[in-house]
Amino acid sequence: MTATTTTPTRTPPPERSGRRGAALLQRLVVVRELGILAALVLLIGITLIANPRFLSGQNVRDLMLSAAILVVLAAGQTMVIITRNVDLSVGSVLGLSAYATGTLLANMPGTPVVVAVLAGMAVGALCGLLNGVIVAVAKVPSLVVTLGTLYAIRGLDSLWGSTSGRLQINATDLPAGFKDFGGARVLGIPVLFLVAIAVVVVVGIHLRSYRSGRELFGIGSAPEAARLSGIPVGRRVLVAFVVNGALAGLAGVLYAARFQTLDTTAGTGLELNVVAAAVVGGVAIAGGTGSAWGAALGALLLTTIGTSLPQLGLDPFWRDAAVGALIIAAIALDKSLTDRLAARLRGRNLRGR
Amino acid sequence: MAVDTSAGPAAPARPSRAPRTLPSGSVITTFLVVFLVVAGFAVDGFASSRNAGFLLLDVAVVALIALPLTLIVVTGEIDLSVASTVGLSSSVMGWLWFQGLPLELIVPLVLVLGAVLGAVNGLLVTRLGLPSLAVTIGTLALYRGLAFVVLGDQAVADFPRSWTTWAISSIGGTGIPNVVLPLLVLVAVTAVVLHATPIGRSLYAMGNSEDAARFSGIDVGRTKLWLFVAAGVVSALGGVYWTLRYGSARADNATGVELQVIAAILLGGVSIFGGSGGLLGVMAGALLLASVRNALQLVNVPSDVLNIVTGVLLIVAVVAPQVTGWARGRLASRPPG
Amino acid sequence: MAGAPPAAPPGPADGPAPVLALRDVTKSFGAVAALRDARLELRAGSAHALVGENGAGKSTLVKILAGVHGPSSGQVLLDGEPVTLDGPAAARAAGIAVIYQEPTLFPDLSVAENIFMGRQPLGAGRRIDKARLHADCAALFERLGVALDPARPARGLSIADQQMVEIAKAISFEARVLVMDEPTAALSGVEVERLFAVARALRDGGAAVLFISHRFDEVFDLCDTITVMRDGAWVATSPTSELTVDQVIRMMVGRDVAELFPKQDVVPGEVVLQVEGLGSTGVFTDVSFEVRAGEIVALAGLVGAGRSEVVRAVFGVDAYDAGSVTVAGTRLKGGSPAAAMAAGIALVPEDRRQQGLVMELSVERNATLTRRWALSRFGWLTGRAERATAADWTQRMQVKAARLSDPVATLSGGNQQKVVLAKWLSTEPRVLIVDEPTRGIDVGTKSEVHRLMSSLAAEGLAVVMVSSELPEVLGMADRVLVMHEGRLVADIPRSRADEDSVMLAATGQAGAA
Amino acid sequence: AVLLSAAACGGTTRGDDDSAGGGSGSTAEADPDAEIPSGLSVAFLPKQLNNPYFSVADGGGEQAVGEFDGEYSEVGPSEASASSQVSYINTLTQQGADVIVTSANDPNAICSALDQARAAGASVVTFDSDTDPECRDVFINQATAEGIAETQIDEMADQIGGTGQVAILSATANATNQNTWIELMTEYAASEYPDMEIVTTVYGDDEDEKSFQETQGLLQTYPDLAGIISPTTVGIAAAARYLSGSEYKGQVALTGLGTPNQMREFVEDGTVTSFALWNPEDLGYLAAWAGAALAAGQITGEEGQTFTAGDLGEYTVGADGEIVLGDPTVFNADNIADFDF
Ligand SMILES: Nc1ncnc2c1ncn2[C@@H]1O[C@H](COP(=O)(O)OP(=O)(O)OP(=O)(O)O)[C@@H](O)[C@H]1O
Ligand SMILES: Nc1ncnc2c1ncn2[C@@H]1O[C@H](COP(=O)(O)OP(=O)(O)OP(=O)(O)O)[C@@H](O)[C@H]1O
Ligand SMILES: [Mg+2]
Ligand SMILES: [Mg+2]
Repeated sequence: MTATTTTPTRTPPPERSGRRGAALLQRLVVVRELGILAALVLLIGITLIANPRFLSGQNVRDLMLSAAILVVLAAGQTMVIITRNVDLSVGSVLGLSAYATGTLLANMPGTPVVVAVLAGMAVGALCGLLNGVIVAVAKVPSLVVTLGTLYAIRGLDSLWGSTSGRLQINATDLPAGFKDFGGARVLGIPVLFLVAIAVVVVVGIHLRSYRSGRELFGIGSAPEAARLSGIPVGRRVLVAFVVNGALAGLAGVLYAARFQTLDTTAGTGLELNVVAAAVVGGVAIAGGTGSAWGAALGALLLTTIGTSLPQLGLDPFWRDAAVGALIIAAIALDKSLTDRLAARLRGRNLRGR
Repeated sequence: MAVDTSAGPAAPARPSRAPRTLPSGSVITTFLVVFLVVAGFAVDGFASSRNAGFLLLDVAVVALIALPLTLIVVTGEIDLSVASTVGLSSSVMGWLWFQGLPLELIVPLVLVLGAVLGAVNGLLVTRLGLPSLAVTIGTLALYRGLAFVVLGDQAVADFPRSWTTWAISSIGGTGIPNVVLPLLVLVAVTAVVLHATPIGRSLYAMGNSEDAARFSGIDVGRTKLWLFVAAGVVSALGGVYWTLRYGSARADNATGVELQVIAAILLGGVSIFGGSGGLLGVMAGALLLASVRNALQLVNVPSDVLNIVTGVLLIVAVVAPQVTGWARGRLASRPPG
Repeated sequence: MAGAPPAAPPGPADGPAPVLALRDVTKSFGAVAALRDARLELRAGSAHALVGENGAGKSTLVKILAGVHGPSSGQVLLDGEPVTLDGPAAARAAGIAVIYQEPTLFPDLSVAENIFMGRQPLGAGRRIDKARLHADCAALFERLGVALDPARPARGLSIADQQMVEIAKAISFEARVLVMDEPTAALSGVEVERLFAVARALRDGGAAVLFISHRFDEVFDLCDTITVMRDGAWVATSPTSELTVDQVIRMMVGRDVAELFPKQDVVPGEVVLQVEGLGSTGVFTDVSFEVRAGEIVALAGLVGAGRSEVVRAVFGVDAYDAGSVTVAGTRLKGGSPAAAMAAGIALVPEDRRQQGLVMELSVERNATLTRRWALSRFGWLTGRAERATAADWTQRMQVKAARLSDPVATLSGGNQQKVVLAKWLSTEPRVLIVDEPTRGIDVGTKSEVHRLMSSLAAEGLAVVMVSSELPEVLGMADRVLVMHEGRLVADIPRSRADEDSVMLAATGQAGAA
Repeated sequence: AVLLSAAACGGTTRGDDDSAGGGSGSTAEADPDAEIPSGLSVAFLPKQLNNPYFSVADGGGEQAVGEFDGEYSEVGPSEASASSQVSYINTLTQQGADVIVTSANDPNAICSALDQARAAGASVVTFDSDTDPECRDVFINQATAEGIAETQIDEMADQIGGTGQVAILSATANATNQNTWIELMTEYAASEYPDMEIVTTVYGDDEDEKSFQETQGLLQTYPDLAGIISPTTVGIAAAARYLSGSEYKGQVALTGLGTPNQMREFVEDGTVTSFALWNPEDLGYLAAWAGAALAAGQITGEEGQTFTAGDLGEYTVGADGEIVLGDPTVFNADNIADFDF
């Protein structure tokens, strides 16, 4: 029984060009996001032809404002989805945080904006902690848990509203400083949008270049392998939920700042939009791949569809249908790209031998 | 084959007859029964036949759609577009009725439409290999959008009394709605398919490991495709029933019902990752959700609290087995004596 | 010394205190006692082998060393001090690197990240330095002779490549203790040789090596000490020099094992399986062969030659784009395993965890999955019919399982493999295709599998066997087909098949066809 | 096609006599002098709970119920859907409520449930949004549809000088009363102000964000837009907020139906000149009294019957069981300070 160790005649095959593989991988990442970007540019182009005023200053600002909230939510959701989880409760968390912030500001008009923002984020983080603890400690599927908290947090929100006797918080109830924050611009760009961009950059860099970020990918890619390689799976997932909750809380504050009128239904039904934005942006629902930039682009694309379809003269009734068709087109495109890459990897593998 | 087992170290495995594990869903079913009994005594008006009728009417569509969706979830997929299919079927039904077609023709046409809608989902999932959660988030928006395209802001409401009354009236004077009988038949058929046929076995296999199922000769793609088609047809049937029950065909009918159906399925102990769970639990889950709401409404609990209760119930349903399993594990691993 | 090994505990006869030791470790999963008072001592600068039958508890022991499981009782000693390894991270911090029996990679991450997860080199602002990450990985691969691109994702790697990545990862820790649970099961000679070279270098550098394998040649080649386990309990520990293969086997199994390759001579009958011009772009081209009733045909070749892909295409799990498969004169519909099964083909796939078994389902459901239609009456399938069939077949295959209703995942690797065999043999096929049928199977069972294959062939079954184990190929096959880079390059009859002829063809150096 | 026509001959088609129709109609005699029994249970079932508008209206109802010494309750779904309303109506039926006061999310979908409630002895009053007249006893109309439509068009014409493009920002596409008003507005504008062009109707779904975005879309699509009419409180507030923060403030006129509390800021900052609404508190108040009158037998819902609605005085049942609250109030900078709801 020595045959397996005979004839070590084969010399190690020539090193396969590392450049090419790296380039390929790089290209895939770029292409994924480029595809969405291209769709976005195409949509804007067509809309511009139909309505040249589409890119007027006011309209672009409005677009940014509308997108800001979804972008923040999508960035947070990306972290969670990458770990092979999902957080369906973000719409409810946004509602609760917006209402809490609004109540705080209405009762204490002297509260500085920063404190209001932190308070909103704290409310969100608390909700995220609840989700995260249940998911990570009890080891139960996040879809179920967050479906539960979707109902429960919304119920809490409206219960608060109906017992506090303040069903709606109007612009008049909010202090001027906060309202200014909602309308403020830097170099013509709405501050709310800048906040969203900052969030995306921070989350994006963390996911790409930090050990703890990479570990999130590991967890989503193969949970068992993550456990065996000593990654603190529970803690990482918990933190992802807390951060996502805090970002949903931040989105609640942005919501309050932007609309300045809120009741306890704020953000209802938003969860599917957020998941859709992430998925359109190339974040795989099965975990392990995706980027915050992609998700942000997805959010931007969905928002742009919302505002551009009416300008293309499309009957408003068509809007939902178009959004749905676009989501499907986006994931189909993404799939065909990844398939092509996988096929190429396979072919190379054979040749390399 | 002649194998010398006398000296073999391998103790031949015992057949598993002795300690049978409880059938899945028995916990939730027990819970349901306890709840019904308690509520029957504690809640005024809960245990009347009229209330039972209301309750069953409320749960009918959710239970109906839960049937095919349970099979889909067992295979590890999901269909979020079911409620939108209900809406689109309802719209199309209204539109066709408005065009003067007879209901006897409309109903089969709508069912065919449901099959087509389901097939679209199924083909996208099985042929293109797209994740069903993402696909059906897309068709959730698409089908609902098409429902509005068909009927816009109109409502078609002049359906014949004979049909609409059938949908809400009960068998004889029993208080049990007419719709319960066909529903029970469908439940029985689905239960047999899932639990006592080779098809059911293959559903569990592919839910746990698609690869292993394919390597065992199971045509995973085709099976899933047919399940999505079935979900489409049944949802369309739900659309027809919904339209008749409320006597109103509208594009926004059954908005959000998908979450109720999924809540029932998850409450019933079906794993969202596929491969485990049973129909008994799902039906119990659907009934439990509806009766808790009903009982709490009867004692004037506000709807905010109802939502909280629903959410907590869902979480408890998944966490509880985890906790008891953990506790049992602690007991078992304690050194004997 | 039939089953009565020296009972003396491995004393501290010579050398320093063991780096890592297990003392009277017991581990039970529910009612199953996987380890009973197991003990082990690993010393610096020594390569230690752990052998035992399937289900003897080797992997469980490894997982205790790795901190994955905590012992139910007993102690783990590090440098003579008791320690609690409460997680893989703790074991790693203690200087223990582990290669698990089944590769555990992150398919979406690059190979380099897989290796350095959690230890990626950092640059400015504690950000990961990608360039250095890839350079470090490339250097490591160079050392092991692995030809993989550090930047490619792990998804799509063959089992062998995955195993190599796992090895690279374990090596990269520069650990004091290197534990390898059947690292060579999927590897062929070249890779094994390289692995051993590295392992020896580490050992000579003062590391303690624990090596688990069912291939005794490897054990005797690499290790200086052997520990034998049986039924979760320690049996013996001896220097390799004092043992022979037969002694080891007797201690493992508790009896003598019959001839390893009991090939019966048969006269081949009709052509049952005919494969003509089969091709799949980028994978394999123009593969033609035929198999007669009673014949055992081996498909040999280096890892990655495309053997598995050919048999998968024949069975219809993978689609092909040229050629045809004919069974007993009837052409098969491509891409349909159901059609292949109907025609009488059975395929025991190479990856039992992904392809062979539904890990969460019970042993009985798995064993009868292929027979679900046959066992049902008018489409009605009862658990009782399944239980009876499963009990029958698992008994025939000597599957060691506590209960047939337990998930198959709780079985040891070898016992899982037996369930896969049971699942397919119970379909009573005309053509049996087995892909690495004895991977990870212990000697006793292996000879049973071989005897079974050979007697089934004698009864008229046509067998196609893909195997990377050359002795198995030479011992079992009536004919050896050799593949090289996706092509069939040689067809060698039993009489002319030997190590040289097969290896020459497999490395692409023989023009003979 | 053969199949189609064949089936059409024998099947149940639209226009068959079977179609909905032929309701019960009350036969009982009304006794205008009947006493309102004490302890009447009166349940308010709005379109949606926690909706500020319905909160105010139900508050009026609560006050009325207190005045005639009944038991008030408010129940309802947290999302505005007809099917959840049905479930609440069923619960009320089971509880044996004496009076159900509701605003329908769908004119037909809750009909059969209301029928069952009436069969079980409840009196049914609809307010704000009516059902099919057969399914309820009386409907409290906040104002005649004509009155509402004409007031809004007149206000708009006043502000834009009777010429220019005008868009409508409505609630959901299915909202019954909005659709009726829009139809009447279009007719009225065409006949009275031929230079005023109603260019489109968009739907904000009574969601603040959606309404906000729709406003923004309108201004992009119609650069020459002179004014926006939003016959829904959510819509007008969102539109006003958008306008006040944009370059269109003061350029594009906005009117419609809004609550003084929400609109006060925009009237004061000049974004909005005037808008209209009835007093929702009065609406609920009247509805409760009408319910009590029904339960007491003072009225049965026949045209011409009269009853007294507490402080609001005497009301007469009109055709189809409709009771009109009165003309809407127009709010502007001069009078807005007098209202708080
Ligand atoms: N998670 C688990 N739950 C229950 N039983 C288990 C579990 N893991 C292992 N076992 C049982 O423990 C015993 C030892 O298994 P182990 O995997 O250690 O064997 P092994 O010696 O590695 O065998 P092989 O050579 O086949 O890999 C087996 O009987 C197995 O069924
Ligand atoms: N799913 C896959 N994705 C990408 N590449 C694959 C996949 N499966 C196999 N390959 C590659 O195709 C080549 C042929 O693989 P195959 O498994 O057929 O070889 P083999 O001769 O059976 O060797 P092995 O001993 O590894 O099974 C291998 O190099 C492998 O890496
Ligand atoms: Mg093992
Ligand atoms: Mg192979």
